[in-house]
Amino acid sequence: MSQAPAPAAAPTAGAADWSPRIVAFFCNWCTYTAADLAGVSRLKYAPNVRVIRLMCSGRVDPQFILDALARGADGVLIGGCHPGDCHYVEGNYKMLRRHQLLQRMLADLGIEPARVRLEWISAAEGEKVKRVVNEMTAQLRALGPLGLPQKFAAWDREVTALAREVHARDAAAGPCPDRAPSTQPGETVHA
Amino acid sequence: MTRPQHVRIGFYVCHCGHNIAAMVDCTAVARYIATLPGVVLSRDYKYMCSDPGQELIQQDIREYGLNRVVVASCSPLLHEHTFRGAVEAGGLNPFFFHMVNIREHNSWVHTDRVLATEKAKDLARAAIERVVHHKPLEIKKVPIHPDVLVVGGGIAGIHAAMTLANAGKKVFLVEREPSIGGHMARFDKTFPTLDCAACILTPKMSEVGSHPNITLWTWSEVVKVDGYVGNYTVQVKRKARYVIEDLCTGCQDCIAHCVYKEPKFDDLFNERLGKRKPVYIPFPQATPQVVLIDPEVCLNFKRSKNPDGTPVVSDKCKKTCVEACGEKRAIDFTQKDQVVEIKVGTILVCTGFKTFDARRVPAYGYGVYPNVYTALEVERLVNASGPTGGHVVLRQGTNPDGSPKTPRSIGIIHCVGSRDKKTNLWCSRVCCMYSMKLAHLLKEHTGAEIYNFYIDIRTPGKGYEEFYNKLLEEGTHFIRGRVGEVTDWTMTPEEEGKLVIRVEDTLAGVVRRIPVDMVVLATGLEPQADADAVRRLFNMSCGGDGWFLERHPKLAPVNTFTDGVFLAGCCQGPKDIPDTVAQAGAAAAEALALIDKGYVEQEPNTAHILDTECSGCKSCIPLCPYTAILFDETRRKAYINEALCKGCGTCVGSCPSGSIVQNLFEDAEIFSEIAGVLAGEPVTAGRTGNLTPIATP
Amino acid sequence: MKITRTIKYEADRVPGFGREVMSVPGCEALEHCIQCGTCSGVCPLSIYMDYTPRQVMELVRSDFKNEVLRSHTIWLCASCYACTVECPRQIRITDIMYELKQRAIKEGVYPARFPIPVLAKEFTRMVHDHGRISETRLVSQMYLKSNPLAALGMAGLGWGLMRTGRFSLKQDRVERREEIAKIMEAVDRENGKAAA
Amino acid sequence: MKYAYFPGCSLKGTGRAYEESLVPVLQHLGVELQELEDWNCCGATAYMAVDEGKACAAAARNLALAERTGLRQMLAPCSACYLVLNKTRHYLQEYPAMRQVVCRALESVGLACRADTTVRHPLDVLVHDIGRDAIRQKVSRPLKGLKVAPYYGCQIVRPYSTFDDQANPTSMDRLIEALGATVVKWPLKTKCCGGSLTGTLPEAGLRLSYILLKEAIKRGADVIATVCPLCQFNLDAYHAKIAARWEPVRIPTVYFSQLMGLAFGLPDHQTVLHRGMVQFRPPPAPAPTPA
Repeated sequence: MSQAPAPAAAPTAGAADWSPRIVAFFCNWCTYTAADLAGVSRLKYAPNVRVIRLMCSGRVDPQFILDALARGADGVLIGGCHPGDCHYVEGNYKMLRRHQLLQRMLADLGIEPARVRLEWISAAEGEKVKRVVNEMTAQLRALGPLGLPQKFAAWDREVTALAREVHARDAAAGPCPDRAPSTQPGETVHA
Repeated sequence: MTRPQHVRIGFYVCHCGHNIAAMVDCTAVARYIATLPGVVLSRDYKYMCSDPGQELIQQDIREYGLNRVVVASCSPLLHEHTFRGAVEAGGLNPFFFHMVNIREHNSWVHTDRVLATEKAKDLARAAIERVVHHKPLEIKKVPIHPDVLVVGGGIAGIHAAMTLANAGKKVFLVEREPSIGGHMARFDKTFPTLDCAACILTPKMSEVGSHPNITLWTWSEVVKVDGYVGNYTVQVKRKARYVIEDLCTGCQDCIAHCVYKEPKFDDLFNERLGKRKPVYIPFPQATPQVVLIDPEVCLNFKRSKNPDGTPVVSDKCKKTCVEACGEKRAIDFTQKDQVVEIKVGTILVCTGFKTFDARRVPAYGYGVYPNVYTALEVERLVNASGPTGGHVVLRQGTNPDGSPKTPRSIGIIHCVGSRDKKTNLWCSRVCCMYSMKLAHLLKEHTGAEIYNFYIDIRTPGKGYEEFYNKLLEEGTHFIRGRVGEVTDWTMTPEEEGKLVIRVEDTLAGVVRRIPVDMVVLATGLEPQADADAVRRLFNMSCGGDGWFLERHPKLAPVNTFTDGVFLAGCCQGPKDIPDTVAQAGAAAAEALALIDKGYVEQEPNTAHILDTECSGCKSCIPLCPYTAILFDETRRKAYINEALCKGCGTCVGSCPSGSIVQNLFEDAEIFSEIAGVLAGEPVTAGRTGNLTPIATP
Repeated sequence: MKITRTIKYEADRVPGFGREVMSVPGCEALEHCIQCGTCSGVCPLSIYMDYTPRQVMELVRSDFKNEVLRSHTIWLCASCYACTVECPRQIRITDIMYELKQRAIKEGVYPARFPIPVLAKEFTRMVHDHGRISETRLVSQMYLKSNPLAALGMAGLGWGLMRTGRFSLKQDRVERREEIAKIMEAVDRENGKAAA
Repeated sequence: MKYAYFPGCSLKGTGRAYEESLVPVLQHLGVELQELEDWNCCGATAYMAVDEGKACAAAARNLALAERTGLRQMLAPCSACYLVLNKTRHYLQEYPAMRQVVCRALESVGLACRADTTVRHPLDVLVHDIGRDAIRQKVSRPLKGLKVAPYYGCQIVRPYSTFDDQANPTSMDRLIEALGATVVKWPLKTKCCGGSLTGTLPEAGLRLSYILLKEAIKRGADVIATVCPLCQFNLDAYHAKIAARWEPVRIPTVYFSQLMGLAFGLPDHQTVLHRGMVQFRPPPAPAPTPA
């Protein structure tokens, strides 16, 4: 078992310092408890994950995942009970289905599948929490930052510039009654 | 960030002694949180869960007019309840509280103090963001059905059932074998007191059989469990005995008159060392005293099955048993399995263990050499009601007078299947003691030389070490070494015709070959073969080793992760009879505490549908495993029966119009939590390098 | 009566030796040893050993390097792997024995005139030089180097082999011998790099 | 069926009877063997004792040569070769550092090793690929009444083999039964024969051979069947010494392939029974049954 790839602590700037940020959604009954067990067992793993507790992985709305990525997470980890072990009978299956659909959409967006990971971790599998977190941290480190907020900013600048250009051209061409009013200059698409 | 004017948050970060403070700079976290909008007060404190810690929260609520409280400390699974109580005592609705786990999920699992501190800040900030959206909620009280189901009629189930029944509760005791008694009923004596297992168990068994509050269903299995704490609906399959239980008096005339004059079929109760007839009672003290017929061997059945799985009645036998039964008319060849449904409020799982299959260690020759025995077989051999009437005679060999051979030397091999990565890594806890007990009994019965081969002798119990000492005085040999192999090839004349044990005597530091007449394998304890199916039935968890998982190894040892389902005995892990009985009592007490409270408090995390938003698409309806979502055809809107909702949130996560709201896990709460954990700058070394490292206390 | 001191002082240990051995591929599981003695119990040669395999395991773990590398035990191991498959902690005892043999040879501390390390070395040299082993030639060389007198006792055996057409002093060899030499040099080079 | 074939040094020397009998038997069953071009010694148990890296590299050269043939499976009849080649495969797969050293060393002579050739033992191939029915069909002279003690030795089942049970292998038992002979049950199937210790430390090594011979006779065996050239040598060559030290325990030891050749009715130069120092005299062929 590999040790947590501890993020560099030396105060040097550069890509080597970068460390992924992972938002995790853990179900209360299996994976959250497993993470507690990892703690009680004093297992050591990478400090890159921020866990949000839900009652069931079935509660994970795909919007949570997209929102986390959009706000700067480099990856999202979802932890649920093993198939057949769901505290609520089959919430984990629902999550599995959503995950598969979401993966297709993410692929279209150019987001690597490794960034959104679904894992079945039972309450007894503290070791697995450690392994999965370390693995995912290492994988994301290899993939590099997702940087969606920065990309949004860049896209906004592009769209703004385009809007300005169109506006200027429209102004030069004179009014056109058939056209809807174009985007106002300086308006950002992403609030 | 701005906050609604009325939000006044109090934040507390707990040091938990050094548990948190050694890895997280609690003062820095408190200082940082103090800068966030809406936070009126931010403190760090040594032990938040202590009385003064809780008192502090209450005082602050009153003094500073707090209306939200966040505590960053251990896991909410441990102390959420405590702090909600404190918040309520301070005069607030207990759900204006949120807890941040910076111990199990942070200080205990990380090694870099700077990064752990940053993580604590992120998690705390998320809670601050979230708690703003919290709403006052009410805990629902649901009445508890006072009846109890006890699954498994070994000593654990027997003791638990008796405790509950004596407290006036109605108990259903379900056992899958034809009689209760479990493994204990097959033991000869019990260590270290050497009192006879039957003498102490049978009175309890017959008490169970006659107790007015106990409904005893043997030869029965639980097949389905629905519902939740306080209100379980359970289906029990009562397997066909081909004997009507109420009409059978246990006279056993049918057995005497069976067309088979001699017992011919393997007697499972006696570990196949003896024989029984197709109609039988498993052992003399069986409870209930009701016979049963084995359709696999009874002549009145064909070996084929009907389409419904029941055996085909051939009517080929003379049915002397029916004749013998006479007017009682207890025998019914057409009997079928029956499924009965019962309602209970709590369930005690006492399903026990199985012994390790000694064939899995081929080096010890079980199944190859007839005179290699398992410990359970020896329990039956030394038992006066066993297949040999308590005479220890071997399967192979004869004495000079032609009678079956009595062993003159016996080797007992400890830890068979235990402490071994290839089989089971755990110590089975009882083998050292039962091996010594068998050593004593075998010596008493045969006067043979007895050798115990052990890795370590483990005697952690009252009077156990003293028992070991007694064995040493009796002249039993103790050789510290795990046996390499049991073979029948010989090097010296005295080895001829014997089983040879090859072992390193690790204390003497020499390899020895020891010829013996009989080898006893102290097989370890394992989870039941169907433990996985059983745990699914009751919605429990198993540890990696396959034993049922208790809610907390120290503080909730008989609880499971499913409220209202309790554990006792070896299904939770190997243990001896005193520990089993103690645990059974504890489980019964836990159940009684629930029942006598009269109601269960339900976490108000149920979901409801916003009428104004619901588009009536019905996509939520098939998702609910509890059929809690209904559809109002007249209004074309879905609605949730909150009494049935368990609060998983699956429907919420998939509602396309976002019209379902789960209390405590509202979208706004979770989105703000996501925003909260990500609001900080990504941690880089460049940034953390600017932090003043704080000396670890 | 001649008496010897058997006490071990801390100075007799070579701290770090155990850890070093346990870091070698195949030897990791030694840390889980519970000293049960199964290895000695199944070892067909343990009856001739100065330390039983179990004792060797403990001596390694406790850093008694000198005692272990000088023991006869490591040379008596016939590589039958019985201990390895029976060990309840899945310690690859045979591989640990190999590792200890290698260290003893490297440090030149194996028992003098002991034929086993001589055979191992002659074997290795023959592989290095020729790529293949000619068994009867190898064995003859081993006897000449370790115990010439014992070679005389083997005459009958040699005759038996000759009679059945199985004796040959002809050296069988690989055609591209330089390839073998190059590979071996490259291994040394790579290992040197790794060590540096 | 075609396999790459790694004979190993022993099969060209003291164990030549193994190769001389195995190759015709396999041919008889329609198996084609392609001997590795310019193979080298696998390193056996001795090389591991001197230098693990070099031992692995020596074995890996053969794996690389096998990969070159394009055949995915290689037959290694000698137990030591079988073990060492399998062990090398495991090491190369399990330990990246070792793989790097070995692969670089092989690169220096233009060889590449992916360690993905399956190393198979003839018993495995005979029982699992060819099958007992096909073998039974080829038996023209059933070895009726012959009592054979199957002796597997240590290294084909321990520790890497997966084709048979480690504690109680039965593939050779089944094979012998298919030849019409009777299998002698004994608990010493996988016990060590003494290995190279019979030569280096006769006191210890020969004792193990003695036990095997003695127990085989005691249990009524006519002949011991082996799968390993060293086992065959140890059980065949030291009778005089064993008799001098303990007691005479004369029983012939042959390769299982020699018994197969015999049952298939192959000519003497392909059963090579004369190579045994303790001569094995097979039971007379049964009279041909009238059609």
